[in-house]
Formats: sequence, C-alpha cells, structure tokens
Amino acid sequence: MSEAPAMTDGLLSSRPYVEVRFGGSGGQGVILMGVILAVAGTRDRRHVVQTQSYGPEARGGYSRSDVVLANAPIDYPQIQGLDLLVALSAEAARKYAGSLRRDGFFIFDSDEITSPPPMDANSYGIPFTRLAVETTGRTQTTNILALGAVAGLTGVVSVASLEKAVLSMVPKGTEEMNLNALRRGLALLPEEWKRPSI
Amino acid sequence: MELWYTHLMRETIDQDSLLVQGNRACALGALDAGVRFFAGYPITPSSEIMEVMARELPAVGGVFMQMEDEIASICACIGASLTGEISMTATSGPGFSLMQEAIGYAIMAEAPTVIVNVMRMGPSTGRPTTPSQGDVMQARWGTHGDHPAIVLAASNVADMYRLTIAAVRFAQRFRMPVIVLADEIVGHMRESFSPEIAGRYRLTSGDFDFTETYIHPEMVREVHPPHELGTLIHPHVTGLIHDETGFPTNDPKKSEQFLRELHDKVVHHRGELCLYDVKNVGKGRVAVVAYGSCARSARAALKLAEQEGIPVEVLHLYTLFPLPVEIIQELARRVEFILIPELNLGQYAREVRRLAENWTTVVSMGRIDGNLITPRDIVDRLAELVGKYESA
Amino acid sequence: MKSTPSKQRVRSTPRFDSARCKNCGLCACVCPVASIEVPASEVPILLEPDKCTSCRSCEFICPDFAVTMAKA
Amino acid sequence: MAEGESSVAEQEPSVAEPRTIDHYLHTDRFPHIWCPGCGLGTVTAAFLRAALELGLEKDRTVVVAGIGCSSRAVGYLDFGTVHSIHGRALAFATGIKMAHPEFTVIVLTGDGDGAAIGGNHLIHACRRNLDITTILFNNNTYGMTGGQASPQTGMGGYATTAPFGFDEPSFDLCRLAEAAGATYVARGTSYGVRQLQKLIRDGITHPGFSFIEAVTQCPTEYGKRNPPKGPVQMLENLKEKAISRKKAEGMTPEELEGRIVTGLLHRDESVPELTASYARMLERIRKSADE
Repeated sequence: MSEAPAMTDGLLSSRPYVEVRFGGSGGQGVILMGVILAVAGTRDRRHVVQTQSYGPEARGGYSRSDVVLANAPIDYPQIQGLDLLVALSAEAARKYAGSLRRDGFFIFDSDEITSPPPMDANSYGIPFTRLAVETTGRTQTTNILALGAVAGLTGVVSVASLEKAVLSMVPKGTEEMNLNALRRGLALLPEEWKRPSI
Repeated sequence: MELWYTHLMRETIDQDSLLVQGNRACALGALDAGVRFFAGYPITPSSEIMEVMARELPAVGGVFMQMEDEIASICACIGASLTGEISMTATSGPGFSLMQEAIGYAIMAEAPTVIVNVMRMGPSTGRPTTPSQGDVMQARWGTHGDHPAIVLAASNVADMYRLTIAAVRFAQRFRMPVIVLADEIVGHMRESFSPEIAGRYRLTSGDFDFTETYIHPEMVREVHPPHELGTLIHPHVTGLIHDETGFPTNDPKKSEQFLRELHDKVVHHRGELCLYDVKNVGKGRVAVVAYGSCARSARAALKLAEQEGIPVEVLHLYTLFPLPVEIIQELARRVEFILIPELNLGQYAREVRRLAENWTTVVSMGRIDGNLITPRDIVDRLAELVGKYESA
Repeated sequence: MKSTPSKQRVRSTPRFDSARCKNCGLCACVCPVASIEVPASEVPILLEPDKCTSCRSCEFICPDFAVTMAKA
Repeated sequence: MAEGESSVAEQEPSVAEPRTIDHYLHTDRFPHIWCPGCGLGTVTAAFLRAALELGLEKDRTVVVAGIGCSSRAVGYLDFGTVHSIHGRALAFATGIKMAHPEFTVIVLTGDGDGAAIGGNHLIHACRRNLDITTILFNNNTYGMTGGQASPQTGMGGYATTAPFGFDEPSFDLCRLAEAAGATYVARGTSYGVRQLQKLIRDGITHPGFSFIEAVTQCPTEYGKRNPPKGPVQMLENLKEKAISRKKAEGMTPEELEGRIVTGLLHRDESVPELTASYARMLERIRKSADE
C-alpha cells in the first residue's frame, strides 16, 4: 500500500470523521462535486461514503450530495451533523444551515446567496460564479472552482488527490480549463473571504 | 490473478483504492462469480446493475439482454440456466412482483439463478428513489405455494460485491433461485472499496469454484442433478410436481417427498447458508438484530450506546432466509430484549419474535417515512427500554 | 401408373394401435378411398386393404400417434 | 432394392428413413392427455415428421412450451423439453437460444398462451428475429381450463365466459407476427397436414424468427358450444374454410370473410438474425480489445 499523500494544513484535515454536504440547484454540478471529493478522499486513503438526492427531485429544484470521510470504516452512511456545508443556492443554504456544527464550515456562493443565514460556524462568502467566469470564461466551471476553494480553506482533502480526482472525472478536453478553475479556487485566501460569525 | 476478482481488480488498476457505487459493485461481483447471462428491464433504483452488465458482459463473451419486462427477464434467465449458464437479473419492487411466478418455477424446476432486488418504497410506484426494506417478506413468500427461499441482505458496497458472489455460489450449489436484497441507499451510494477489502473477501470465498456447477457429495440425496438441455441427458423440465424422472406425478407420496426435498436441501444446510456477524458477543445487556442499511445504523449505535452506558450486542444478518434459528435463539437466551430496526413495519421482527419469544422480548422499531433509522434513534429507543423487561 | 400383383403385396397399409387409439374417426374421414371404418368404441378397421393407396392420410391426421404404415 | 425403384415405391415410406416419429416420442407416457379428435396431436405429429425430415438431433434440439393443452405436447417429446409457465415460453426460449445459439429451439404454444397472456413476448420475439420456430396451436379456446373465451374465439363465438356470444374481434395472428417483425410467417391447418409439415420444416430451416399458426380443432370445449359439432365435422369445416394464399390473392375481402388463408405468407431473408448479430458484436469487441 502506498503512503497517503500529505494533507493540506487546515482544520478539517485533522478530524477523524468529517461530514460534508454540497447543496444547490439542479444543473450546478453539485453531485459531481460530491463524487470528486469522495474520489479524492479515497486517494487520501480515507474511508469514504458518498450519497445524494436522486431522481426527479435531483433534476428539478434542489440538489444535494453528501460525503462522509473517516479514518475508520464508516457505519452509518448518512449525515448526522455537518462539518462542512457548501451552498450554491439560497434554498440550499436555508435548508441545510441548521445541520451545521458550531465548529463547522459554511462556504457559499455570494453571487447566489446575498443574505446568508446567521450562524456560529466559520463562514466564507465567495463569488464563485463571477470568479469562474473571470478565470475560464465559463460558468460551468463554478463547481470545480468552489471545490478548490473548499479544499484550500478547510484541507478536507489533499490538493494532490483532488487534482487527480478532477482530472479523472471531468469531460475529456476540459481538463486544462477545469484545472485552472480548481487552482484559482485553491489560491483564495481565507482572511479575504471570511465573514464575521454571529 | 484469480478469475473471481478480475473485474474488481480491473477497476483498481490506476488507483490504490476505489470509489465504487453499490449497484456497480453488485455487477462486478456477478462477473467475478461467473455470471455470463443477464436479462433485465430498467427500473429505479437498480438500473445501474443492468447498465454495467450491458457494458461488461460482452467483453467476457457473455450474453446481455434487455427484455420487454421483468417477467421475460427472469424467464430468459431461467432458460439460460437450464442450459448450464450462470444467470442473473436485477430489479426493484414493482419488477420483483412481476417475477414472482417465475421464481416459483425456478424453485420447482430447480433452476439456479440470482435475483437482485434493490428495494424502494412501496407498495406500487411508491417513492422510487427512496430506500425501504418493505420486500423482506415478499422475498420469502412472494411466490405461491409452500416453498423454500434463500434471501441475502446487503448493507454496504462491499456486501453488494461479495453477497452477489455468495448468491451465485448458493444458487449453483442448491440449484434454486437466490434473492439478494439491497435498498436504494446501498444501491446508489458510492463507497471506498480497497483491494485489501477484496482480498479479505477472498478468504471467505476462496474455496468456491464458480466456474463449475457441482453438487456437494453430502447433498446428492437432496438435490436433483443439474438440468443439461442440449446434452445427451436432454431432460424434461416442468413446473408441475414431478418425480425423479422429471415427469409429472400426481402420486401423493411422491409429491410430498419432492416438496420436502426442496425444503430440506435448504433447512439442512442452514449452517452453511446463514451468514452473519455478531458485534460485542456475550457482552450486551440488550441486543439489536439488523440487516441492510439498518445494520449500519445499529453498528454505529453500538459505539454510541456504549458511551452512554448501555452494553449492546449487535447481530448483523447477511442471510435473512433460511432463518438463522440457532443464532437468534442463542442471542435471545442472554439479553433482556432484542430491538429490531427496519425500514418497514416489522416484517423481520415478526420472524425473530417467533423464534425468540420463549426467552426474551422482541421489540420492533419500524420506520416508513423514507429516511434511514439513525444511530441516535436506536440509542434513544434502547435507553427507553432498558430495565423494562426481565431477563430470561 | 402400373402395378403388378406382386408389387401390391409389398405395399404398406395402416395398422391401428389399440393402446393409443381414442376412436375419434378422423382417419376414416380423410381416407380418399373410404376404406376405413371406425366402429363405436373400437379400433378402426381397414375394410378393403386392396383399395388402400398407401397415401398415409390416416397416419398423418391421427392425433393419437396410433396409425403406422406396415407392409402386409 | 433394384425392384423397389418404381413409382409405387415412391409412395411408400422411404426405406432410407428407418425411423418413425416414435423416435421422438416418450411412447411409454401414452395414451396422451388430449381428448378424442383433438387436433393438437395431429399438429404435433406434423412437427415431428418435419423434425424427422430434417434429422433434428435430440441433444441439440430444445422444445419449449407454455401452459395449456397445446403446451402439454412437450411432456411426450424426447428432446430437451421445457414445460414453462403460462405465456412465457418465448421468454424462456430467448434465454436458451441466446445462451446456446447452436441449439434448434422450437416453441409450442396455444392461442391463449401465445396471443393473450404471452402476447407481449410474442411481438417482442418477432421483433428480435431470434432463430426460434414458434408453432402456435390455434383452437379458439382455453381447453385445459374448460372452454373459456380466448382472443381467437371470434365474434359471435360461445364460451363458458361468453355465454351470450363473444363480442370481441380476434387477432389475425399472422399479420400481427409479420407486423411485429417475424421473418417467416405461415399458416396451416390440422386438415392440411402435409402442407403444415412442409411449412414447419421450412420454418425450422429459416434463419430467423419463424411463426407458424396451426389452426386446429377442439371438439370438446369449443366444438361443444360452437357449430359444427364433433371432430370429423370440425375437420371438414377446416377443409372447407382453408384457402391457399395464391387463391386468396384474387379474392375480395368479402369473399375472404371466414376463410383461413394458408401457406407461406411472409418471408424476409434480409433482416439480420439476433444470435448472429450478437456474435458479430462480440467479435468487434474482441478485436478492439486486442488493438
């Protein structure tokens, strides 16, 4: 068995059991975010379970993808409380903010969510959509840019594993563009986007 | 490389570890177990099994058929099985209902095949993308007549792989259909699945010869020889009650003897068929018996309950039928009560109660709102009940 | 078509298997020379073997696999 | 047999043909369950003579049946035989043929089994053009269960479940099969046994899905309620109604009313047969994997 890649420094990297939710509207690529994070997690030699809302409800309205990462085999596969909530729509933020732990992370797209719910958790409001368009010219790369930001701000998975995961999951021919978006997200500075907790 | 896990290993070529969907793991298990004929019909939440088979089976020279409905699917599987092929189909509740008549045929005609039912909420169309364990008794008693059943229940992605292999093995060995129950959560979740896990399962299944249809020497008296259409034996296969010649009989004595044989071959080999896992064995004041997704909740609850001072034993059943009679009765002798969390209104709890009520109290904990039972739910219920019942 | 008496002797005529026959009468009805009689509850009788043309109609129509052709 | 090479000998059972259809029968299971005068045995015998002509091997031939009087035929046949479940014979046969394309697969079914409960499987089997020969014994009723109306009972027919006369039109099964994609479609009757035998023989050799409707008589359950009565009368009625496809071509729909058009009705050799297509696909995949 090869050595696990070194974790990026960050708060979530040190937790033995991490529960993550990506929430947004259908078409924003929220499910893919969860799957990529889960693939990156397995590359970090962590135990991982990824679940999601399925079927018609995933196509219309809201969409969510959950990932549990742990250092030991995972028994209960679903979310019992959130360490990290990534919201790309106002509805997702409203719906799931209540499940966030006090020491959790709340990262949201400030282009979509103008009045985020008040909470104790570490909050980061980042204009993912705008940054994605600036970086790649394509709104479709918003989810990958946001993933980069999530990894950079929380260290939930290692950068090396995340890059490999992105490359293995995005459509052929878009690798370069998505890597650019990912790196842009990774380069974001926490102090620049952190919101005061309430 | 061993034949039986080549497909899993192929998935891991560029990775040390693997993230695999439950339904995909089921298909990989089938391929590694030697399934070379799959016929199915699309239905949520099992369709991915069929999609993987459609892509992978031709590569190993197997036959994939998308049939016109689930009835045709299982009938095609039985047809292929009668020629000696190892066959499988996968479906969900509504399709499983359609298959019931043919499942009875496969039992009567002693045609091995595997039916995977990724359970969804019902009855009827219900909630197709929602997990449930509502088909447990249908898996046992869905087809008409007095018949035996082998039913396995998968709780995670690794189970989807290895229990599918076990199902193929049991089907071939006992010459009857074997049902694998999963639920929407297990079918659709992606979970890390490392080669070490595959290696571990190899230890439990390494002695299977999946490529060969065989009858264990001890079983000759109980299991009819395999049908071999297209050989010199060119048998007659029928769903009518038949005697050792394969032809129908109305003789009361022979009829009873035949039906008893069908049952006995399962019941007499309960020890081999009942796959289970007990956590905290002998150390619990109370017990939780669970299977499928709920077994995961129960395992998580065990740790939580310990922290809160409730010693619990968890019996995780991988084989639901034949009933693990001895295992449940032993457990019943040593605990105050048995709690059974299920995503139905107590289907399996009724069976456990029947077996355990002489020694202990059996409490059903059903949930039918489409959500899983959480570890917290289980611990809260245990806390409510602890001390209420006398130990045997 | 010429036929000599010696050849007529090797011609096949129907045999009716009493174990299989169910006495339905179809053989008689298709006989082109009306040479078969089916008495009630009995096996059919070939009335005039000489008239039989060995056409096998009775054999082919018999639903009970009870007619075979055999040489006299 | 120098002397035997005469015109008379040609009418004799061929000396080169040592076997009778008993070769393919479990004669120890006789007498069979069919009623006196029932045409199912006649049709089965026609099939067996076709099998004899083709020299079908018992070990390489699988005969699949559903449930009903006609389907009981397999209980007497010494091939690999499958007495399956009601309406599903074609689905079983599909599995058998796809798993073992080298087998000759024959399906015996009835009008209730094949056209009612098994109707969906029938049209899909036609569509797939799998090399299976289906012989549908059409006797206009459910005989085994006691004379209930079948899709082929016909307008105005009587049955235990149509005591006041049946109001539903029937299928034209051959047109149904053709429209669904069968590449060999033929119809015969239990009166025209020689023709039926030839149609079945050609259907078996046809490389694709062959559908042969064998119109036959059920004197016990159908004949009891619908004139003419009795096996002989029913057989003669079949004789009167049957008309060759060639003759039928020049007739108006009115003239054809109530007639049974017999013979080869449709044949198409241009459609690929499924097991062959599947084998080609496997070959393609193997090649691309080697590259």
